[in-house]
Amino acid sequence: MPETIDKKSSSVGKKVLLKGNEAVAEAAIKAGCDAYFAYPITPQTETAEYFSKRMVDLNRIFIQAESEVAAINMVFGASAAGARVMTSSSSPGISLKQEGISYIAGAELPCVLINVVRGGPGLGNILPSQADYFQTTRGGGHGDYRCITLVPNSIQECYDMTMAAFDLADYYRMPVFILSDGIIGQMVEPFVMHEYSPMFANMPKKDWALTGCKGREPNVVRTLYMSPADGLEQLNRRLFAKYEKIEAEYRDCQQISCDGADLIIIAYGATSRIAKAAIKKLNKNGKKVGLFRPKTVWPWPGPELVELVKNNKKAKFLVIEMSMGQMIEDVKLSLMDVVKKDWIYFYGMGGGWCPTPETICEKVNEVLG
Amino acid sequence: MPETIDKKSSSVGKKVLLKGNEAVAEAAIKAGCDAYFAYPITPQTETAEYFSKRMVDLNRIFIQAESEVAAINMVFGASAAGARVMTSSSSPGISLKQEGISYIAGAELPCVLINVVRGGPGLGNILPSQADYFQTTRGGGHGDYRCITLVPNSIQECYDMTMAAFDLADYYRMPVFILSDGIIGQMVEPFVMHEYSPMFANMPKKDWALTGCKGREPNVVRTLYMSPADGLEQLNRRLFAKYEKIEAEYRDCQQISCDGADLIIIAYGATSRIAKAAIKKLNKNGKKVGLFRPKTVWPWPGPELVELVKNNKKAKFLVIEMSMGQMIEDVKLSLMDVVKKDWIYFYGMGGGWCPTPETICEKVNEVLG
Amino acid sequence: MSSIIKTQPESIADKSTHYCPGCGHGVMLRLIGEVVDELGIREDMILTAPVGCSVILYDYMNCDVIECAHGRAPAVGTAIKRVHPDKFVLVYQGDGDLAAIGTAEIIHAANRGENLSVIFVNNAVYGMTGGQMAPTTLIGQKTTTSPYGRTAKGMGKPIRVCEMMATLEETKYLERTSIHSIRNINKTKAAIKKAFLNQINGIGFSLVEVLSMCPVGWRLSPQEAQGYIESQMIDYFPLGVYKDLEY
Amino acid sequence: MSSIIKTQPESIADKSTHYCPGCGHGVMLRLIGEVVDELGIREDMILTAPVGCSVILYDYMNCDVIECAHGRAPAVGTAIKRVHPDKFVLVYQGDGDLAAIGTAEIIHAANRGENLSVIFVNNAVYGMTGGQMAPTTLIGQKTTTSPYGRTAKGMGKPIRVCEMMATLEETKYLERTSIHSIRNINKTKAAIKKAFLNQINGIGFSLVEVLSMCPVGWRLSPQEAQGYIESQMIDYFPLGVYKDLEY
Amino acid sequence: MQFAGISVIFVTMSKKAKINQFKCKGCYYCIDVCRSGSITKSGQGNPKGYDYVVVDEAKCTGCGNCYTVCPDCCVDIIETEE
Amino acid sequence: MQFAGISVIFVTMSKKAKINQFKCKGCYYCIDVCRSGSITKSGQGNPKGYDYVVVDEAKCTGCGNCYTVCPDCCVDIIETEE
Amino acid sequence: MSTEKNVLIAGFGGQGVVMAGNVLAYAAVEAGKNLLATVSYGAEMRGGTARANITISDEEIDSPIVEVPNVAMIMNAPSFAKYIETIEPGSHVIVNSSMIDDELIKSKDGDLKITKVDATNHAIKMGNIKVANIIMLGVLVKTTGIIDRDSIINGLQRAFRKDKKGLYYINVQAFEIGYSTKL
Amino acid sequence: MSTEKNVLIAGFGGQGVVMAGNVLAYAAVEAGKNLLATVSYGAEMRGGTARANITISDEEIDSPIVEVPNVAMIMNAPSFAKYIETIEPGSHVIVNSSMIDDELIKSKDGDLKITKVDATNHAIKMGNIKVANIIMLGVLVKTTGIIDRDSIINGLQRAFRKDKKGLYYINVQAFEIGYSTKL
Ligand SMILES: Cc1ncc(C[n+]2csc(CCOP(=O)(O)OP(=O)(O)O)c2C)c(N)n1
Ligand SMILES: Cc1ncc(C[n+]2csc(CCOP(=O)(O)OP(=O)(O)O)c2C)c(N)n1
Ligand code: SF4
Ligand code: SF4
Ligand code: SF4
Ligand code: SF4
Ligand code: SF4
Ligand code: SF4
Ligand SMILES: [Mg+2]
Ligand SMILES: [Mg+2]
Repeated sequence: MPETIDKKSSSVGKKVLLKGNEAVAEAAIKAGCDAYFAYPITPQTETAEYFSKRMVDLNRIFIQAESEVAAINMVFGASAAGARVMTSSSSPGISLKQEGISYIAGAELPCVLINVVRGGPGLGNILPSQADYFQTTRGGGHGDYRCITLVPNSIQECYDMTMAAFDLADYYRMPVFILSDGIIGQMVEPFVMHEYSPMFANMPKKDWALTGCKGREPNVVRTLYMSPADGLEQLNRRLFAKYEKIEAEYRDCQQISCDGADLIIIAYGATSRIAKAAIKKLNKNGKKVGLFRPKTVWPWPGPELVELVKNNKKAKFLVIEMSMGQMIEDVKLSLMDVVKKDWIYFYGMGGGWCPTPETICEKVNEVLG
Repeated sequence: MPETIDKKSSSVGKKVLLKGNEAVAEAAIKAGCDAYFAYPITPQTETAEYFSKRMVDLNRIFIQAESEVAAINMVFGASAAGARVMTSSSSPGISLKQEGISYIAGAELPCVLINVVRGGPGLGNILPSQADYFQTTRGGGHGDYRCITLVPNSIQECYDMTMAAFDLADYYRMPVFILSDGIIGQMVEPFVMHEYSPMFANMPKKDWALTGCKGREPNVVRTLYMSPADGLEQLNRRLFAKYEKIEAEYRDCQQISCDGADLIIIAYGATSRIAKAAIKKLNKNGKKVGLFRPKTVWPWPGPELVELVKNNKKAKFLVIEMSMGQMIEDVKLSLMDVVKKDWIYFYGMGGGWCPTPETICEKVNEVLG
Repeated sequence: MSSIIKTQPESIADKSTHYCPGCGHGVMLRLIGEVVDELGIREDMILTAPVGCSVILYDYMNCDVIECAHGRAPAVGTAIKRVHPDKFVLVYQGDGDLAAIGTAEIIHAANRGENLSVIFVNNAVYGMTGGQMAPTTLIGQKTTTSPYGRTAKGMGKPIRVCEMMATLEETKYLERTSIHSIRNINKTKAAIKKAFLNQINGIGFSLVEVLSMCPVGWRLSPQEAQGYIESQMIDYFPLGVYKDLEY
Repeated sequence: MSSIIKTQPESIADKSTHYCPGCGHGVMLRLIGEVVDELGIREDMILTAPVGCSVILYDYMNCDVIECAHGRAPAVGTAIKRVHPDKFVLVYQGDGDLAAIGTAEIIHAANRGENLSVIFVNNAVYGMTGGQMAPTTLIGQKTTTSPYGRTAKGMGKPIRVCEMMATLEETKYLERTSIHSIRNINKTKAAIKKAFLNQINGIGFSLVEVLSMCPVGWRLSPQEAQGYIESQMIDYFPLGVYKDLEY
Repeated sequence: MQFAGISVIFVTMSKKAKINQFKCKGCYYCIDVCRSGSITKSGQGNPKGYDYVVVDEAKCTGCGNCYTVCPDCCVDIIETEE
Repeated sequence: MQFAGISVIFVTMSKKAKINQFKCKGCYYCIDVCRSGSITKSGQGNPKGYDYVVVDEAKCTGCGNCYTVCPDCCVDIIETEE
Repeated sequence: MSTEKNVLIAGFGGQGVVMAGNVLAYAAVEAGKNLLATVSYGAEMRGGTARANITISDEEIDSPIVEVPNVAMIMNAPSFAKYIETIEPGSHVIVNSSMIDDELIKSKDGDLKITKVDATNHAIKMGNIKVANIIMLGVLVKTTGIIDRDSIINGLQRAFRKDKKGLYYINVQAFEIGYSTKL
Repeated sequence: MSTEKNVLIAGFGGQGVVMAGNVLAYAAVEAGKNLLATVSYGAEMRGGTARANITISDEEIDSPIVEVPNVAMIMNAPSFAKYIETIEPGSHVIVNSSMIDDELIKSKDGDLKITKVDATNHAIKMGNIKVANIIMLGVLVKTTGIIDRDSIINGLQRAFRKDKKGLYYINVQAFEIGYSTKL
């Protein structure tokens, strides 16, 4: 359902209609994405299709790669060359990219990755899911590394977060994920398509980029450090110092009517929307139910959650995921010593399957007794 | 350093010398491994080399695949055809196998996988590491699934656990990992090479295997379930029912002088050996330090840890990993409500780098004050 | 007294497929069914299905089927054939599956000389995902990811799989056919049979590349799609035998 | 008055490499250095290093270098060249890297006609990991994973990369050379130069396959290794130009 | 009829196409290949919504072309003793 | 010396190979390609433990063959005014 | 909840299901309403069927899941068979009677307010079979009052831009025919 | 701790470093001792150097990490330069004086008990340059008493099996030469 986006950006500031998969593409383009590489896969393909036209129009780089493995390694190359670069895929394709992501993280290169999560494991189905949470937040690839992970729950956020993702990637020199799903990617909502403006006043210069070494020492982009002591260990320490910094600086979440709530639902992405609909119903029926919605899942907004408990000691928690239970580990880890385990309930489901406001209401009523 | 293993198994019962990477191969062969597929990578290559000779001698299947991706998909095919099958690799190669592992888990096929973990992220180095813990225990691939993960800390265990891995894989119809590392894979120790005997009295028949449908309905091996309600959701529920069963049935750990200890080190694999050396020193110096060593990391021996705390309420915990901190999440998750967070200390390190008994002693003294 | 002399092959399930009207996969399904029936191998056969529009072949073929990851059917088929050298293993692939993501797997299965029969359905487009450019998409062809038409510059010319695979020593039989007309359908059937017999007789790796209609992906009517093969595809993808080494 | 008329090329770091005695990568390093010096492109150049014994090329070449994942240098090089069409991008690969794990990436970079120069060091073995069988290992050759010698049955015959790539329309220059003797080293240098000039002149995808000694992987002395190329490898891998389309 | 001691019965066999209207997806390949012009659109939608084809048995020569092109196995060729 | 008004100086230039004994890895490719037989093993280990080669300058013709084959950039060819 | 309309549009791929959804969606934006739409994707499209769900509301739309549409526009028989049972009882349903058997419609019209439109035939008469969707949309808008006429015109303008001016005019005409039910 | 011997063997790839390690390891098994060995692998081997560490003990060997060997056998100059500083002061070190400059040795022998063995030359004299390793091993065993003579013979038997009988005999001879230091 791509609304024609004018080349001269006359749509800027107006409410436009795009699919989530298209909004991320348009945001990327506005944020100065120089190159996009991907391989088709449902329910992500609209992103590639959108880019295939717009990038040609703008004389930027679009390659439909021969595979997801090739695509992520093109991302690696383009990023090393100093370009703003993005790729997108869905679950099985993201699995194939894990080696490449580990390389990009290890080489401290910026890039934006979108996973429009679908049902798994295996081929699964093409319906929405949230079962790639572990893969995204814990590193599905080998080695110690993290990716900043933003989770939109509206088309406006698809657009805004993608722009932010490019800036975060460049600022912290690391891969940034947009964790989308078959609902968010495929739905259409009006949103305001504002112009890009950098989120950091001083974006670091890419003086590490490969541009030919004229007038300077050669730049080397690598992840091999034969000697741990003076190489790999240092790299990992540097990475984790950076990660700690980000955990302090860039957690984000939304809280809705959590004050005085008897039960707080914790949910992200599409699920948080469904939960919100349920909460409205429940509130109407006099039930005090709130929503805690992480907008970043790495870094995880644990301190905010702990703070919330300080102000509301009576609340139970209900974690809702389109998975068999993954984010709930982050919830528990952050609430350790603060809330008892059995105060944290879970409502989840297997691959490619989503809750409805009704089933959530039922679950809430069950928990509240 | 492969000791010639006689074709007629005359070495059985005798103390033999093999590298960890060779012991797993010999155990697999004795356990009736019909087919092995892999791609060379240091520090795992000896396994492939060992198989390349022995499988030819025994007229079984050995293919050096064109890549790790091909290797894991050969595993998928051979397992579906009813064979006992194994592959091995090291970190970057395991990352490339994630899509395939997700398929195998989703199709409920048995297989044995060995990851001889090396330093990461990226190319990292070829020295030992434990930074693929998350990838192995949380599923580096997409979707909700688990792999049984056995962690040997001696060559005897390399041998024994590999045999067990084949039985567990067939019994539960799922992938089983041996989580090794550059130390365990490369070291040589005498061990007793006993004959294979199945660990379950009644191994389930592989009536689901693809053998041609003569005399029966066609068998289909798949992971695609277009409709979640009557397919994928059921698959995931079935998987998780199985996982719960395994968590109850097949946790394993070793505890050394934990009774009355002031501090209990939690470590697995190579690190647990180094820790043990440190503990002996510390004990000699009158420090009460014990070791809790998981032999399975999924299922995680949480209940045993909780039980331990019941008997020893004063102990602090020191988690040691050759990583920036991964297993520690399992420790915390299982000790939630039982031990305070700040009672759990961590000593870890970046890629391809290991602690020594001395540095562990220092760390322990620091914690004990 | 009346008898049915031509009908749906027995090895094919009696159900309506999900294929679009005029889809070449439907024709291929029947041809394979006929050959399987004629050779009587249904019960000795294991089919590896690709990811692509033919992904649910297990719903249509009355035989053991494994649904492979995208592009990996040749690796899966290799392993199955090694485990069961006495069974018949059929590898079915689309052009995205075989010539893009699965390039390495098909080349190496062929190069190892695996005793497999590969049916390669070349419809010049990614059907299942909605009509994106494939490695075999023609120059000038518009797809959802080549909205201005494929250009040689930047996207390259279509890959000719038979010609490329003919350079591999261990390939034994390579033929390109089409199914856009009666004559070509019949030739395709003969080629399929030969590829099957090659495996049965232990001759080795055989691959039949079939130019096939994807009316929906091409945004053409079924008739136009047949015409597109005749007038456009065959020019670039000449039909014929590229290798035939029976010994 | 005395002057140095031949010495280590300027674009090469003045240090001892980690290569084993007699390793062909050493010769290749110098040849590339000479050509880079002669063309004066060191400061305009970006080198993609493979995973293989040449993985630490960044330690030896005085230019911008990226160390790629195993087999993926052509994908990495593609992206870099697209981002910097005015820079010189050199893709350096081994035979395991290019012809095994990276099969798809090299074929598709070539097929897209990326304006790249690829140096393909074919030493018929996986050097870095200790001498395992490569896709180019000769029939009968013993390696650590073909302990009884490679057999065509089950392992296939060695892949001839130039011949295979010649079937791709957008490849512009393909030549196979060797570095086992003075004459062949000189020819190799000329081929490298031509591949470089092709990129500089915008002609397109060029690949030079170089038969190269791996004495350690082959378990031979350096001299025996040279002889092995002369007496064994060239038979199967004929030297010469496989394509040359300058326009 | 007796001929050289063998009894021979002359039977006229006629082959006709029969189309499964429920499976037909209306691609009309069969119409194009029917040299006798026996196949036409029915003008009716089947339960799947396709305007299926019908055979004029009188014209049909039983050549089987429609069977060969049909992607949906809609055609049976039936031989009947006339 | 004057020749057609141009002053010409005859200089005998001689080219010689010089080998960096620290970089030499003892592959001995150079020995094989030296037609004048100027290169021999030194019989000594360099700090890396290799029995490096030495050039007999008297015999060396400066042809550069050793430079061309050496995988370790051990050879300089130096031109000297005699 | 009260103001929320969940519109289902279904039919063959070529029938302009997605375009009709687009027009309705643009119109909703133009009318200042909230909206959330999804269309069928992926394997759901094999065989050529298409579906669009457009939820329109004055209030914030939270849940992207529509299980029970309360307005529907169904353009062919297969879609009718597939979706009719999922529609909330009492809802308005506009059906393309050119493509859907009267018998079939009758067998299902129990609790639904069904309006039959001979849309495809009318579109053919108008000289462009492709405008059947907008004719039906006209009827839908008139019948349900889901959105004002002007907004739809604006929506049409947005859907058919400069390069598609010709299409714009004929579609406005088609809409007016449906809207005025001059059928 | 007291009984634990950490033996380092180092040299060129072709010098039989790994084989010497094997023999020592087998001998330790035959002697009923505990043992843990690692050899160099991967990129460490480029350039052709090799290393083996064999820890032998009467007690259980826990840590697989050897940072400070307390016995060493060094077969060439590069290895000498690389490893000599890592050896525990006071340890026995057997060096191959055929391949290592006397000057070099002298410059480092401060705290170490260095035994020079003209091993390669002796091996050449014996007609097989490859037995230099076992000659040195003989010296090592004699000097350190790390293991009994018979166990070494058994170890040699295990390392050189039936198919390598000829090698077995010459290696036993080489060991005896070293052991009796008839050099
Ligand atoms: C790893 C992975 N990448 C991408 C996809 C998405 N996908 C499914 S089918 C397909 C292409 C199908 O094209 P082709 O092989 O030509 O088959 P066709 O549908 O045309 O018959 C793709 C890209 C996937 N399922 N898995
Ligand atoms: C994904 C992955 N698989 C395997 C390896 C291990 N590996 C490193 S180099 C190499 C092969 C090198 O052979 P080749 O490309 O021929 O280069 P050579 O060393 O012979 O020059 C392999 C398999 C790796 N680093 N990454
Ligand atoms: S999209 Fe193309 S290949 Fe797929 S079913 Fe439809 S016509 Fe066939
Ligand atoms: S192993 Fe072979 S390729 Fe590698 S450095 Fe040594 S000789 Fe060269
Ligand atoms: S059998 Fe032949 S004549 Fe009869 S309908 Fe079919 S194509 Fe026409
Ligand atoms: S070919 Fe088959 S599906 Fe197509 S119109 Fe004829 S009968 Fe129907
Ligand atoms: S070729 Fe070079 S490395 Fe080899 S022996 Fe001669 S100087 Fe030494
Ligand atoms: S320059 Fe020529 S003559 Fe002189 S040493 Fe080298 S090869 Fe021999
Ligand atoms: Mg296709
Ligand atoms: Mg090689």
